Amino acid sequence: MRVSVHFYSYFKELTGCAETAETLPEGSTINDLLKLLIARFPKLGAMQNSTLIAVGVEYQGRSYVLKEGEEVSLFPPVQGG
Amino acid sequence: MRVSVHFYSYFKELTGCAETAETLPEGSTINDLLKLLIARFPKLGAMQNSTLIAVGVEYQGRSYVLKEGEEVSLFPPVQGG
Amino acid sequence: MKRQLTINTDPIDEAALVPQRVMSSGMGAAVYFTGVVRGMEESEEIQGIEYEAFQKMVDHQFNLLFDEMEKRWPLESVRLVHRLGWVKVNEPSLWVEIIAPHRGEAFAACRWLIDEMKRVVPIWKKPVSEEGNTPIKEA
Amino acid sequence: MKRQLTINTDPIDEAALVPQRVMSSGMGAAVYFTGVVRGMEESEEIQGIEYEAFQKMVDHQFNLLFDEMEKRWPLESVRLVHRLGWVKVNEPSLWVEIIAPHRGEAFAACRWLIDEMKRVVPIWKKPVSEEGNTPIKEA
Repeated sequence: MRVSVHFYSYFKELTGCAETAETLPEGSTINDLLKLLIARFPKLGAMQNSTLIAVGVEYQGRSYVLKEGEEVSLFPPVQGG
Repeated sequence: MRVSVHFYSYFKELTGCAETAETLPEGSTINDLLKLLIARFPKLGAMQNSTLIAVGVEYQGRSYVLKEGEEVSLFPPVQGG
Repeated sequence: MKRQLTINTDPIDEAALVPQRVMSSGMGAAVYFTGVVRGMEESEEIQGIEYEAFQKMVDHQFNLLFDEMEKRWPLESVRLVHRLGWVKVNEPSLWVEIIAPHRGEAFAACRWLIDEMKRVVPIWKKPVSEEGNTPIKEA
Repeated sequence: MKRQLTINTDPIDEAALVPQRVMSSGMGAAVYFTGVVRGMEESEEIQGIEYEAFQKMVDHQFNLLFDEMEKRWPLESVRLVHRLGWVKVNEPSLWVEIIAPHRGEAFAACRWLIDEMKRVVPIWKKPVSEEGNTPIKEA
């Protein structure tokens, strides 16, 4: 299956892109996706503990099981105001 | 010695006046003044525990020793805002 | 800490007060509060509130509170407006603004000032009902 | 609880927002917060902040917070404006208004909303220094 991946804030600079896509086996979790992304964008590795992850507009944890076509967003801690 | 006494809020209605004066012996305290006032205005008696007292623009306790010419104010709990 | 205290019978004009705000570049937070006369007091409908003050003592007690605020928090300024006399339901009787570097101290100082005001500043209110009476038994 | 959420690049016009307030006669308190861009970030002088948002998620997360506020406090309304894009030092980036029957719940709800916003609403800031660089090491 295929999911799109969006980066926000300085994660765009760490990866050099705002958006990408990954192909994963059915039943893959966010954790599986993160491993693939860190392999492609090694600078994301150091950020792992502070990375926030959303699927669509909801926050999700590392064990969330991804579905075909979902939009995953990765970003650093938020800081509005 | 003589002190002036001012009433605020519904204390004016309890006493029927906004201002009066009392003559007391030297060394008298606010407590002594209160006794005289309650004798003159018995409705003040029921208010004793919730009466706030100022001399000039400062709050003072019952044991404060009054001086000639001071302005004493008696009023119920404040409720601005 | 700059202080601006206005206690009189003029209507409170928030739309004029807000743009008069002065904030230096180290300040990040403005907290302001508007207290408005509610239509009910002790479950009885009222038309408004008549505010009475012991004015000279009001000024002094507010300044004691401002002294204390200055010790507790790194504030740039406080502005406080309290209306006296007759204030109709839905009209503001109190407006307070606190300017501080961060929101934590601005919120804390604003709440503290209003709480303390209601404890020590000699202002009293007399709610007036539809019939022109005072519905609250005050004695 | 009425909700009004404005997230865009327009300057925040408090002088226009305040008079647009709607307050029914049971309400006694309006609490406001204005967050302004400070001239220093991490002890370095800056010219302003560039705000970025994941807009669709911002709207959703704010609405989740409003749902929670509605459960916690008897509020009449919340209005929140967050500016995006370039905001210069001394200009507001955030404005919040809470209308409630009493000041206690208005202050509590206003503080809670801002604290939670800074935890879950996907908005980020990039401080820009005098030289046009980003002074804060963000990685």
